[in-house]
Formats: sequence, structure tokens, C-alpha cells
Amino acid sequence: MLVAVVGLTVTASVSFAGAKAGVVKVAIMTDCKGAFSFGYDYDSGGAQAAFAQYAHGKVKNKNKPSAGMTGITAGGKQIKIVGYGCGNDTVPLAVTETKRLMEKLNADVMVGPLSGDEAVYVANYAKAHPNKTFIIGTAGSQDPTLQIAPKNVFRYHGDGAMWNAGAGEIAYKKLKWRKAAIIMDDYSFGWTSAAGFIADFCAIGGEITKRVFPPLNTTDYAPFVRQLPPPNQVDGYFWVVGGSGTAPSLKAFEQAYGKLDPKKLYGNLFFAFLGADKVVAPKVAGAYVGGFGTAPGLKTKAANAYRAIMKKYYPKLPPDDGFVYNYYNAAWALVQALNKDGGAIGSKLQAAMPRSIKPAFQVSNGGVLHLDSNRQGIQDQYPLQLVKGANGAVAANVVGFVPDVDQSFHGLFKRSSPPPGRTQPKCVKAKLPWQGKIKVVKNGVITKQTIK
Amino acid sequence: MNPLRWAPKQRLERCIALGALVLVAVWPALGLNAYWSHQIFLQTFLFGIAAASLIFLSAYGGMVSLAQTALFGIAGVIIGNLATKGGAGGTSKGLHLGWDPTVAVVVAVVMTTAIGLIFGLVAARSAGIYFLMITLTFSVIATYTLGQVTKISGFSGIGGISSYTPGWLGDVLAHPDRLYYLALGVAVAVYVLIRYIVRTPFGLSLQGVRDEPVRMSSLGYNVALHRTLAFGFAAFVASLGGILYVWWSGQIAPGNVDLPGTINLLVMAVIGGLVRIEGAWLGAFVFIVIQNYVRDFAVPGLSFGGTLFGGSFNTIVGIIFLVIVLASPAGLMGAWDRAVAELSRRRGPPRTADEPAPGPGS
Amino acid sequence: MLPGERRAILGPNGAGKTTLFNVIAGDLAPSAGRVELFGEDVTTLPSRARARLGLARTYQQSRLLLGLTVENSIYLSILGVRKGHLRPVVLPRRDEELRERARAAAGRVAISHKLDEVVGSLSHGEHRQVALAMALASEPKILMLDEPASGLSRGERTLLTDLLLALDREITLILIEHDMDVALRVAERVTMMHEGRVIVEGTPSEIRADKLVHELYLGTAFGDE
Amino acid sequence: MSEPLLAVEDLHAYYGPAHVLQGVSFEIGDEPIAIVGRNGMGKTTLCAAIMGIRPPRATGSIRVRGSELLGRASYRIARLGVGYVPQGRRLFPSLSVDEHLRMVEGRRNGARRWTPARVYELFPRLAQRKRNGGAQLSGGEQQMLAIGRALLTNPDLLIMDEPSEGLAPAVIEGLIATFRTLEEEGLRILLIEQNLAVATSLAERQLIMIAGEIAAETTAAELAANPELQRRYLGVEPVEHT
Repeated sequence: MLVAVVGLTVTASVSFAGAKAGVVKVAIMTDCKGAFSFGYDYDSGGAQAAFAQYAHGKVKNKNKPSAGMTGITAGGKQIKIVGYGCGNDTVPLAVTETKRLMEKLNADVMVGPLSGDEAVYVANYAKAHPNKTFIIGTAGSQDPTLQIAPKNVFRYHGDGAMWNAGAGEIAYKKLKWRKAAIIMDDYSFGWTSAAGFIADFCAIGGEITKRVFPPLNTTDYAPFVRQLPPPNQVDGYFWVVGGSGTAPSLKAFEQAYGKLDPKKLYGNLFFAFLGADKVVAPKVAGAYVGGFGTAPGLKTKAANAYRAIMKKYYPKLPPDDGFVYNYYNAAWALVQALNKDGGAIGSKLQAAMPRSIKPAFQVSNGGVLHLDSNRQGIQDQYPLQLVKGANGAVAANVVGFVPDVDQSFHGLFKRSSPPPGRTQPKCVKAKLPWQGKIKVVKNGVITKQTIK
Repeated sequence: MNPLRWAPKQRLERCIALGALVLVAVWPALGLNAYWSHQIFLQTFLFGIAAASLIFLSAYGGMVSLAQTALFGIAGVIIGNLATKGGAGGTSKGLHLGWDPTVAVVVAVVMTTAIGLIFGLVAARSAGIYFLMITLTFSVIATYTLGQVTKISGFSGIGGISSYTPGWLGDVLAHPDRLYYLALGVAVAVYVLIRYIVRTPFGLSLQGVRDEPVRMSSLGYNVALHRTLAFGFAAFVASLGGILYVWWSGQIAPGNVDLPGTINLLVMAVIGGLVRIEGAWLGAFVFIVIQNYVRDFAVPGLSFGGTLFGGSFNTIVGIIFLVIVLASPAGLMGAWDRAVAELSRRRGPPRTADEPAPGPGS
Repeated sequence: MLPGERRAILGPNGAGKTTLFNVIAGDLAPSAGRVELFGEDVTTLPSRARARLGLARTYQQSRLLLGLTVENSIYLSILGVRKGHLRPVVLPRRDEELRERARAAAGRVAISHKLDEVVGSLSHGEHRQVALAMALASEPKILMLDEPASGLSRGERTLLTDLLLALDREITLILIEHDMDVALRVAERVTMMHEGRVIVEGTPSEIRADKLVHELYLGTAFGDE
Repeated sequence: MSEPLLAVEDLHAYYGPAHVLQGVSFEIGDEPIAIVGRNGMGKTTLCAAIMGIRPPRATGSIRVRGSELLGRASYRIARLGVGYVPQGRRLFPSLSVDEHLRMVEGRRNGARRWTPARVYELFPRLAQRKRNGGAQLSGGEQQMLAIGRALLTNPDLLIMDEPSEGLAPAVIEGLIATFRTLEEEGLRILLIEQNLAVATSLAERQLIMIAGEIAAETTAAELAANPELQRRYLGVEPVEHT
């Protein structure tokens, strides 16, 4: 055993000693197990398409992004993807995967992670490793850039609350909701996602009469659905039940209160994943859905150019999917920084990370997305609606444009305020910057018309 | 402790153990690969402590407990709630009591031991598969309690705990070697303590209870009490591992104590061998090395589902586990014991059944 | 039974002898009736409490602590009836008095040379010796032996008989034994059981002469010994 | 072509490093054999080696009518016509007496000399306890059942490890008589026995086992009559063997 230990150590040391000084080592942290295991190819494909487009990367396998990439260079340095993290959207696995990527494979930069809880851990980890740089992949928790906010963590997309900006106003104006109840997965993403709706809906004058919290991965939703007020006591329900629970929870509601009424249901982005369900999805067609920072079907020059790039390198990946898009932007920002600082890493890289980029779905400010002082993007958001397509399949279409959503919701979420939780945020009336400025999007075109 | 009086096998084992101990003791000081010290060895120390609590119950008490991971996690959750602070720069979840971390450690150890005693009280009257099921139930209860009582943990658990270490330990993020040596010291102390305990009257009677509870009762022993106390002691040991774990990983979540987590610890213990305490660290070491290195090899044909490197990781771990258990039901320590016995038979002169063992040290 | 008495219990297989032991020792609760030890009603006391009152027994199937060494088994038997057997600190091996007692007990049953061996590695006959050593080591006031001679060789039986005859007169001895050489030499009084009842009670010579005993139990072999 | 029923040749057996049997050789032809000796001399290991049960590592040869047993699984050894009454009875606690017997009944080819009825005839006590589980029997009853169970496999060779243990004198007497009858019917017995009276009355050939070897062979009459012999081989003083 002793011999084995020494042997392994020697080999390990030798392999590290062999690493060239001129290489920037990048890790892509994503999930390959659990509810988001599809993210493994979406995320790595998104990031690698950016490397291919802006940093000379050669795709090894068009159909399998995780096969890797060669020949990436930026700022005169070679970029090496040293590993892909394999999480399962829980923290314990994120711990070992992060340490493996950053310490065993000695990555200088992480692009990722995928989920909110993982990002909270990564942000805490980043605090202790100031020389490493972290560009969050597509995680929706507030804490990494609000409460924890280390100087070496960057996020070029919105958090779970921001993704639902505008949802409250749409419910209030288009659906005439005044009183709403919320059912939300009882964990940080569920709370954060609901927080965006609560902030938006209460700001304009709505009232939340009940919040119900089914535990994550519940199999029987009936008891939780029964806690919701019946349809005659509220105007509608904001629905934040994800994973494998979206359809069962809606079925449980149908059994308890009768026919599903799309006008009384408003889902967060989990509703957009319902499309594959042949039973429930048609019953909620017409319901509004929160966004994911992307604009599926948006017809702008920038968006089309981006789609062409994705199609060129990874034709099978859906470019309008947030998993692909957010990792793409993260990797693109990294390339810009390396080009600027001559391939330096550590604090120089962090200083060089762009404070503004021009992503495909950003329209406000001439298409420029700014980071705030916590290195968190201020991003346009796109509310969606479930529609039945010509072939009968249900898909989510962009129906609104919410300009320049910031993480604080104009000061409602602060570094010192409690993070979203069962009772956070409180329901308060406020004047949000985008209030009254939400534009109608029709057939992928942002109109001049504001939502009324 | 006169080396001249040790049997050859004891001498060999102690030489190896001492060699390994010296190696891990000087590793960080010599500046050797930090990933090995801070990941492989540190995890070996702290999961080994948890596995030792399992092996202690199994080898000396005849009780295979599936609750040790839960107790390990409970200690971590208590620390997380007691020591961390909320607000700006603090952790986002938990009770944020902000206690002095040293006090939190003491309270976590005491509370976990108390919970272990309560578990023990319930489980002590059952044996075999029923004991296994009851302890599995504890583990499931712990997972769901953490997952659903969002005040103390919730699904996301508590993060950022490593920023709240006691003053005497200092900042483990800036100085991970301190945690390394602390974990090494605790692991050695746990090992010595268990070795000592099993030779005390309490330890002997526990082994008696393992072999023949009815007989022990008629010798004047309170069987259930001994089992309960053993469970409490094992909880104490597991809590030490749990506290080191949250300082190392910075977080604790239901995912640490769920079924896969429970099984991982059992696998470590079984790989090492449920017969000897040394097996705890050996098993943890092998498991963690496998976890860290085997995944880098994609094996064609073993890619069942999943996307990770052809998805062969879990399959490979499973096959290695099966091979070890089939080749040696008593794990690696058992294989070692057998190999030594076989060697000494081949080398040494044949001796009869009733001759004493070869004179020590001659 | 009186203190210091030596009693053998005989009876055909299945007569209820071992069951009687189990009830006295507290391993089995009686359906009716009472058990008194030293003038005290112990019917509801668990077996460990009876052990602490000074009752020691052996089992037919030795029921030993197979994973422990002979020495540690004997320690446990001594410590079990002592106060403070949970002491976590002091090692038995360091306790001179305990060691002496254990060694003496092992010596009395001629198992001294196996003190460091694990009980599970010993032969069946040696198990009987260990069981006896454990019972003696606890210095009981009442010693109940269930077929102590079975599995012993002829020489060992002689040794056993001598040992039992040399027991401290304070110790009350109850013996279940099929070896009449041992049973009738050691016992002063003999109880014959059949079908769960006591049918004859008497001195060894009365028993030898008893017709019913022969018919039910001894057969012809011992008729004229 | 007459192979002996059982031939053991230069049998060595080990448990771990312990060399328990050290070159045991003997044959059973037409006569029963009893192996006597003090405790811890390897008698039970010999049985285990022959039956292939929890096998010690063994070298040498054990043949039943010429077929080698070493390395065979014990169920196949049993099918060759070797019955076994293990020490400590090893009954099935959840089966009743009757179930024990009916389970074994007719399991083996060859002459069906034994039926449960005949076992009940041999041990009337068992007939009274037909419905009781193995665990509810008294020690002596368990011994009877273990013997009955072995007989029902209709063995040609019956290996018994201390069959008299725990039996009342009258039952032993009956047992001896039964085995004598069985002898006449052709059953051969390899008897391991501490009870000298049983050993000498069942087998004329007496092998004395000391420290893993057959130290001497003697006859029942000689052994029974010679207290010096008994003291030397069966007494408790350490035996000097050179």
C-alpha cells in the first residue's frame, strides 16, 4: 500500500510539473447526473462554441461537445479545458467536483456551475481562492453575487428572481390578478424564483394571500395543493414546481379543483419544460411563463448571428436554451478578458474581465449588458407564453420584453437583507425601473407597444 | 509496548503503519502534491473516522449501523447552525446563532452523542437485519428532517461554515495544512481510543454481547445498556468526523446524509473490512482514490446510461467493490490477515494444533 | 435447597431439566409459580440481577464468547458480578487481583495453557472447560451446571469430579448430568425428573436402588455398579 | 476389485497457520472404527475434512469406494453414501421434527432401508414431539433427531461425532443396540466418541488420536481393560510424543 501511495504521488507530481507555464487551464463545471444531466452537453457545447468562434478552438465532435476541443488560444496563450465537472445539482457533489477541477486538475478559471446551490458553494470556495476566477454558468441563486459576492466571481446573466421580472405586471395587467397564491419548491431556487414574481406583483399592487412549500422531489402533491386557496378565493397561482414534479403537481391541482385554467396559472421557467408532456401541457397552453434570460424566437440581427454560430459548431444544440446561451456568454467574456490582458490569470484576469458585453438577446442600451458593482449582469428579460404549435406540440414563445433588470429589484434585495426564503421577500408596493416599460413581443419582434 | 515481544506479523503491520503515518505527517511539510494532502488524505482521515465508528460497532458490537453517516451529518448541521452568522458576508441559511466556534464544537459533540444514545436506546433491542433496518430508518429520518426543516438546513443545506473555525485552529481556508494536521491528529486519537476502549471492561463486555447476549446477561451484564452506550460512543466518534468534514468542505446538506452518502460510508467500511479498525482508514483511502482517479478512465462497453466519461464511473466502482468483497468478505484487512497467515505457514516450520504460537521475537 | 447442598437432577431426555435451569436463572419466565433465591422472591428479576445475587450457570451448548480469548472470557465472568464493570479506564490486564483469579480458575479446569487463545478456535471439549472456568471464576453462591461432563474425555471427567468434590462447601451446586459416575459421586441428593415433574428424590444410593429410575432412565447398564 | 469403503491416506489439514491433522491414515473395511482421544486432538477436524464441511485446507487423500472426496462439495459427498451426525447437532430451528425427517426422506438413491417411521420406532421420544420445532427440543432430543436425520439418507458409512453426548443412559443403551443391528445390516460406522463405554461397545477397532496423528491402534477389549492405556491416551496429563 505504501509503495502504491508513493508511486501514485510521484506520477501525480510529475504530471503537474509537466504542465506548461503558457497554458490557461479552464474547467467547465456542469451537471451530468440528477435532474439537469442534459446540461452536460448543453453547457459544454455553449462554452465551446464561444471558444471555437472567438479563440480558434477546433471542435472534436459536433454531436458530442464533451468530447472536447483542441487548439484554443487567446491573448497569445493556449487555453486548455482540463476537465468537466459532473454535479447532480446538490452541494456535496459540487464540493468534490469543484475541488477536483480546481485543485487536482489545477484549473485557473471555472466556467460554471449549473445550479443555484452549487453556485453558493462555488462562491464560498472562490472567497478562499482569490487567485482563481469563476464565471458562473447558468445558476439562479442570488447569494453568489449579492450576499457572498467575492471579487473573483462574475455572472453575465440574471438570477432566478430576475428571470421572473415582469411576470407580476403581466399577471396584474393582462390577467387582471389582484390576489395570488404561490406554490414553490421548498429550496433556494424555488424561493428565489418565486421572489422575482412576488417583488414584481406586489410592486404594482398585487397581494400574495398564501405561500405553499412542497419539499423538493415530493411524489404526492395532493396535500400541498390542498393548502392552496380554491380558485374562487384567488385570481391565480404562481407555480414554481420543477424537476419531475411540474406535471404531477398540476394533475393534483386538477383533481382537487377541477379543470386547469391557463388564465389562472402562471409558471416560472419550469413550465417551459412542460412541452414534452402530452397530457398536461395542452391543458395549460396559453398560460404565461417566467423567463430564463433568453428570448426563444427573437428576431434580431445579433440573435440570428449567435444562432448561426451555434449551428456551425454544434448543430444539435438548441441555441435559444438558457443552458447553452449562458455558458456561451461566460466563455465569450473569458476570451475577451484574456485577449485584453495578454493571457494573464489571477487578479490580472479578474481586472480584465469585461464589465460589459454585447450578448445576443440584449437589446437595451444598444445591446450592451453591464455588470453591476458586484460583478452581476444587468440583463433584459423575456416573459414567455405557452402556445400550441401547428403540429399540436406545446412550446414557449416570447411575448414580452423587460428592459435592464437588475439583481436588487431597485433596492428590495440588498447584501444585508435576508435571502429569499419561505417568508422573504415581504409583499411591498414599489416603483420598479421597468414598471410600465414592458414591451409586447410579437412573432419574435419587439414592438413599441407596452403591455397594458 | 516492547517491540521485541511482538509477533512477526504485528511487527510488520506496525512498521507499515508507522511508515504510512510518517509519510502523511511529513507530506505537507515537504511540499508534496497539495491535492493529495488536502483532498485525498484529508478526506481519508475524516471519512475514516466515520467509517471507524461503523467498524467499531460492527467488529466489537456485532451491529452493522447505517446511521453513522446521519450522525456525521447531524454534527455538521449543528456546527453550521451554531457557529455561522447571517447578514452581509455571512451564510444565507441556517439559524445564524453565531456562537463561539469552540463552544459550538463541544455542543455539537455532546448533542450528537446524545442523539446517538437515543438512537441506540431504540435500536439496542434488535439485531441483525432488524438493526440494519432501524438504523437505515434513522438515516432516512435525518435526510428528510434536514431537507424539510428549512430553518436548520433545507435542501440547500448550510454553506460557508469554514469561515467560522475556532481561533486556535485559525483560518482553514488560508491555511489548509492546519486542518490537515488536526484531522490527522483526531484520526490517530480515535484509533488509539478505540483500541484502548475495546480492551477495557466495557469493551470486553461489548464483545461478549456481540458473541452471546444471553450468556452475557446471565453473567450479570445489562446487554441493552452496553449496546446503547456503544452506539453513543460511535456517535461521538462520528461527530468528530462530521465536524472536520464541514470545516473541510465548508458546507453540509441533506445530500451528505442521503442514501448514496450512507452507502458510500458502508462501502468504505466494507472495502476496509468490518473486522478491524485499521480497515476504516484503509477503506476510506481506497474509496477516495477510486473516486478521484478511476473516473478518468473511460472503459468502452461499460457505458450504461449517464454521460460522464462514457458513464462508466459508477460501474467501475461497483465492479472494484464486488471484486474486493468476493475475494475477501472481510475486506482488505481480512485479505491481509489471510495472506500473512498463508505466508507464515509456507515459510515457518509446521506446528501442531496445541503447540503454542512461535515464541515472540526469538 | 439448602445452602451448600450438592444436588444432581436426573431424568430422561426432554424431562424438563434444562427448562428448570432456565427458569431458575431467569432466562425464561415461568408461566406460574415463584423462584426464590436466598429468601428473596426473584421471579421477576432479569437474569443479570440474579447473576449479581451470586448465581452462576453453564449451558448445555456452551454459549461461549467465541470471539474473545479464554482469559478475557474469564475476566468478563468475574467483572459481571462486580460493581463498576463499565469502568472505561482500567484495563483488566493491569489488574493483578483479577489476573490471579482468572489464572486460578483456568488452572482448576486445566485450561491454563490456552489462556491467550480465542475461544472460537478451541475444540468442543475445551469449550466445556472454559465454561466451567467462567462459572467458577465468578465465585458464585449457587453454581448450576448443565451436563458439564459431556464432551469431556474420561480423564477430564475424573478431573471434573475431583474439582466438584473439592468445591468450597459454601457453594450450592446443582448439576444436570447423564454420566452417572460423575453425578452420583458428586451429588448428595438426587432429584429425578420426568415429563416436567419431580418423581423421585433421594440420596444417590436410594436412587440407584429405585426401580422407577431404572425403568425410566438408567436402563440396565448401571444396575449393579 | 475390492476398494475399502473408506480409505484415508496421509491426510494433512490446516486451519490458517495451525497444522491440525498431520498425516492421518486409516481404512474402514468391514468393521466399524472408533476414534478416541483427548480434546483438541483433531478428531472433529477429521470429520470436517471427510465431509467437506467448512473445509480446512487439506492435502492427502480420502476415498470412498475408490472415489476421491477431497475437493468435493459436501452435498456430493453425502450422495456417495456418507452420513454425518455432527457434533452440536446443527438442526434447523424453524423446522419441526417431522419436517426434518420428511425433508431428508428419499433424498438418496439406493436401498431405502430407513423411513421416518423406523426413526420414530428407534426414538419413541421423537414420535411424541413430532410437531415441535428443532429449537424447542431438549438437548438429548436434538441428538436423537440429528442421528435420525443422518440415518434417513440411507448411508453406507455413518460418521458420528459424539453421538452419545447429552443422552440419558437408557437412551444410550438403546442406541448401542440399534447400531449393532445396523452393523449387521451392513452399515459401517466411523465413531468419534469420548464416552469410552459407547466407543468400546460399538467398535472393536480403536484408533487413538493424539495431536493430529493416529498415535496407536488398539482393541476395545484392551482399551477397556487397561487403565494404564486409558491414562496415557485419554488422561489429562500432557502426552509426551516423540
